[in-house]
Amino acid sequence: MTSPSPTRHSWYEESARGRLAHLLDPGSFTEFLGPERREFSPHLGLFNLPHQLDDGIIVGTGRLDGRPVLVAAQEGRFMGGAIGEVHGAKLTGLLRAARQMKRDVVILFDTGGVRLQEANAGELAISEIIRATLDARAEGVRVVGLLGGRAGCYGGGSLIAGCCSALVISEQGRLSVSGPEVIETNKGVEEFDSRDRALVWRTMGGKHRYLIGGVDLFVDDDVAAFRAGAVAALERPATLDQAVLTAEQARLERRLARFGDAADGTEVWARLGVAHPAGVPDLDTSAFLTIATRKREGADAAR
Amino acid sequence: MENLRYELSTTKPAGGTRAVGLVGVVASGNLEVLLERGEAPDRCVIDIATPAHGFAALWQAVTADFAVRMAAGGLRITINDGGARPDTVALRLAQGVHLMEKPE
Amino acid sequence: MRPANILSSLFPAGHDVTEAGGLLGGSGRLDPQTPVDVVGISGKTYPGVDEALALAGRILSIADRPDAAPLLFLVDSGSQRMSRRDELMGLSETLAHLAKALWRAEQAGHRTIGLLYGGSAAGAFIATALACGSLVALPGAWPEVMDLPSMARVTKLSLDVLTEKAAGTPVFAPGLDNLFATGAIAEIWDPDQPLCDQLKALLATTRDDDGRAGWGLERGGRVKAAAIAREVQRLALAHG
Amino acid sequence: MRDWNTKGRDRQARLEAGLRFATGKIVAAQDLVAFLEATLRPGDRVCLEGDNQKQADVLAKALAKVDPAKVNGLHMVQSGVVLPEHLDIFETGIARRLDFSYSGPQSARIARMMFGGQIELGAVHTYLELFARYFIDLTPQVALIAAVSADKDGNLYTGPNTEDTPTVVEATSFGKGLVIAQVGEIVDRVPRVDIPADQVHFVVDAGRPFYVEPLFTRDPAAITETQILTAMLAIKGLYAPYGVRRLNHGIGFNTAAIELLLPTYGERLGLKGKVCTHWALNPHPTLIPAIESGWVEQIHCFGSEVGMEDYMRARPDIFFTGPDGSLRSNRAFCQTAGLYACDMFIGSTLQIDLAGNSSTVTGGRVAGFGGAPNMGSDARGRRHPSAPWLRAGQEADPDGPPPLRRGRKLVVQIGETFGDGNAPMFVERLGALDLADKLDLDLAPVMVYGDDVTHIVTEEGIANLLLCRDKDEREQAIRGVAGYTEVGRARDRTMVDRLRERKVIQRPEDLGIDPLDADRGLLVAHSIKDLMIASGGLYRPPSRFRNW
Repeated sequence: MTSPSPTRHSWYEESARGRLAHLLDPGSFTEFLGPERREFSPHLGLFNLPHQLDDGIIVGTGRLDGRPVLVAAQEGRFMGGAIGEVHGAKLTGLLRAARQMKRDVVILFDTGGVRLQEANAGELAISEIIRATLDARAEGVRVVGLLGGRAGCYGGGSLIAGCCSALVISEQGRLSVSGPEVIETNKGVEEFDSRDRALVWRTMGGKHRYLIGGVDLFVDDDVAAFRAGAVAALERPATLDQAVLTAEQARLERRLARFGDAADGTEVWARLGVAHPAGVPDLDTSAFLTIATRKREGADAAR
Repeated sequence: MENLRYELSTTKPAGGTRAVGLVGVVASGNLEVLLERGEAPDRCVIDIATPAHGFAALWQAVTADFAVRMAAGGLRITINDGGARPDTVALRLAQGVHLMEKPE
Repeated sequence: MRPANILSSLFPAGHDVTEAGGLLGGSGRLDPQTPVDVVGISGKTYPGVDEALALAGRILSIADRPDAAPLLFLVDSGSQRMSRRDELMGLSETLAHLAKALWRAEQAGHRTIGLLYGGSAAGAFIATALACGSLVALPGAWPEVMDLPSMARVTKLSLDVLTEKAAGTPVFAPGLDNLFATGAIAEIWDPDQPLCDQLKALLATTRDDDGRAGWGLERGGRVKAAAIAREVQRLALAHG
Repeated sequence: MRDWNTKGRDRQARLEAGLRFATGKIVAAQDLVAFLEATLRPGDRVCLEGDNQKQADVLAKALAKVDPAKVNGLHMVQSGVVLPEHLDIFETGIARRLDFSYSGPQSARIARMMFGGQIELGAVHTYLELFARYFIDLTPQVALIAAVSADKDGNLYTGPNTEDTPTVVEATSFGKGLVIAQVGEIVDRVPRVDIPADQVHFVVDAGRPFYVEPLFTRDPAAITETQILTAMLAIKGLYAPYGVRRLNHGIGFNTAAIELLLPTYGERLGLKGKVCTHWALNPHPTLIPAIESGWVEQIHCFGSEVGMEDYMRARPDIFFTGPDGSLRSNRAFCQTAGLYACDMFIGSTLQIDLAGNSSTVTGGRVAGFGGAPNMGSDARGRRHPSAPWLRAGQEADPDGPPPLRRGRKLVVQIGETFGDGNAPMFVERLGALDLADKLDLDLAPVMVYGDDVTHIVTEEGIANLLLCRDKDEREQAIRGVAGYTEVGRARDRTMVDRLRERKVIQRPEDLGIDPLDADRGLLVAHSIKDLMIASGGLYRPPSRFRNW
């Protein structure tokens, strides 16, 4: 089949299974509790909603550039990738195994956060995932998050991402606690016009997150680029100790002091010294990286 | 949710050796199709869970055509429907059979 | 219970906890030999980047201290602050940082005890009360992921239908009993007994690995999570 | 003695009444309501410029505020009923009768108001038909129009969205009516004179651009595999064999998919330069990749599209641009071009019946027609030959004497058998008939008549109605591509098989197309951003379509 742009294969558009297939070394993937095990959510029937056999997350093991890793991929199209009891428990179990095995983990985020139909179970699952992530990191395990899915990475999902040892994002990736519609619903359209897509991306999109040091690597919306990004992120340190957290505290305080009164992403970028901040969203990846690598706030190892 | 089951006579046995295959996702207008083996080679069983009630005649028509047209013998198929149109159902079923024919 | 009453019941030997900008800070003594650090969020405050960083800063300096004084986190918050500025500044990072600070304190030998005495919701709940090593609550506490009217909007179900469904399962509806049943909360304390005794009793227990899914199973509010997590863990270890 | 200039004197009286609010021709925005009350008379026939895209929104708002005791019972003649104010005036009694073409965004409310008797309906027209009536029996006494800018004399610049303005002004001004224009700004010299000052009587400085809606932007991200399959069928089963070079596309996702498949699938079939070279088409962003890869020679536009202005300015060989560099659109000319000079119309619809009649009227919605019926009809006045036209004529009448045989325009309806909300595209009875019953209309609002339709394309295949020899064959040909709809399931399988042998029906496999190849990987662009990149950054999509 002819591919129009043979060099690019969109990560954003791929399914969770498709992303894993392109991320890992060919043939290396083994799924745990796959769809044939039928461990789906017991709570959706109450709402006359269909379940998905893997509950919207695929967990397993494989190799990435020869290196064994545990992987989890959320399917953003099933209930917006929302985290429920089973979905969450699969990720928790994987992270606990990672701690015991001292095996690095790659999480392919694509989630709107807690699944409302099982909100309490989902909320608690996120807390358990966070604890399991941190416990694993304490053992030197790297937990790498990839952010470029359709549903973005919102709500509790964004807090899990915030506990990863390294994050890789594409321009399409969005990382934020409250989504645009949630802010608009609660605080009004004056606070946030969720239909203004450019505003959404200036506030929580991949380029902004990379520029302020909220993530470590910025890649093209391309499966091969995410693979390369994940390999690079796995080279970053896993350390999570007092020094790292003290450095993160200083880093975040510096961010607030430097940009805390900025009204818009473009103002933040201007303060970073970006010459034409309004033009940043239209830059292609290489042009953006040329500017961003010189001007951005780095996260260093303070994560 | 409405649960439907069709036990169909087939014309051709499914190809390939893959034990399990999955195509599609449960999303609006979409569906997931899980294919497993284990039925007699001249038979295909399809279990459907759908939130849209009252479309049994459509499912019957789509699955009957599928059993006639595709090499589906021996397959046990589970469908979780997100309100897909019949053409999408037919497409996913065809993709599923195709996937089962491919090496793992 | 109000914070002043809670603090006096917790610390008959006195405390110097003060409130500023919706945040609590200070310390108290369970008895002359047992100092306890106190942080907190009060008055239904919605924590944004500023509050989260201020709390994390205090907690990290406690964690850095060589002693093993417990850390009590009093919680009566809203959900995370929903604003353009907070998200622009990276609220997800700051809330995660707060959760990490609490985890770090626990790891450094300071038991972290969340005491939920009021509200808490959504991301704020995850980064505060739920991020403590142990979480207890007082009757009247009202944790929620999302309130039922908002949930009705999102799920497009009427409030009546939702309320009826909520009666049948603790898995989605707000409230202390529901969160307790899912395993979020270790104990619900008795406000009529001295809180200092109840805290001492809690501190006397040892805390090991995260056992919340087990409580969810015992209490019937979250019956699949423990087994699923265990099975994935088993399969991963078996695969090697 | 008969007075031969009553109309001129009537206009003079209105001019004088209006001049009390004007400095030269310029009326201040704050005086607009009083000005309209002075220049309008009860029962006037008024054209309030509501086009497919641009809207005289400031004038519409002011008209809705006039005192119904002073101005009432107006007869509105306008192609687009788009803004809420367009209907508000019927609620207050300012207007009573309506002749229009298109009402997409207001389709539900307009239906309710028709049922409720608040709107006295003249007719739902096609664009050309309504424009024609402006010159015969629906000439406006007052036209309220929109332009980008004016000079002090009243010369107007309409910019890329010229659309209906020249037609409305021509009919009104030379028909002795009064022309009132809202403009975004008053300038010393307009970039281009689209409407000469002597046809414009008053100008209102709105202080901001008129409202314009991006109607033709289809996000490639939303295109489905089934739509791609229908597009593959159309390209390989129709564009290739007929060699369609001159055509018009509707605005649906199926045709957007065709546009995005030209540089990939079309290229692979060796069709570049052989099809899709000359267009009557709105500036579809999804056509950018085909333009950039050299498929397209020329496009004439009905209107413009938000965000496409700079791109069109930079491609003067392709688009009709003026001395100022910006696009000149003109709906009347482009509709005429689409009717007479195109060999194919292909577009989507909501309902098709067993005779091939199609309609967009469904349960309580009256969306009107827009341009589809003009494009989607055989031009009986056409006399110039072309290969696709002659071939279609030959298929329809194989035994007729070639020099006397009319050709046929290819009128293609394309869509999935089930549409939005899983509503079947094929029906036994059109919703338009229920509407006609309910409103006691003499004529049901049929968008494309069955006898004009030559082909129907669905994911199940192509039905060539030109090859049907009687009513039964036609019905079975339609049932034969109607998939799992009730209409499709009620097919006569034996007859459908026979039609397939005669290639009246062609399945994907008959055309060598494997439905499993209908993959999004075939699309040359997957997102709006891809389109922006393909345009070299010249296409600037509105914020709501961005995901960056």
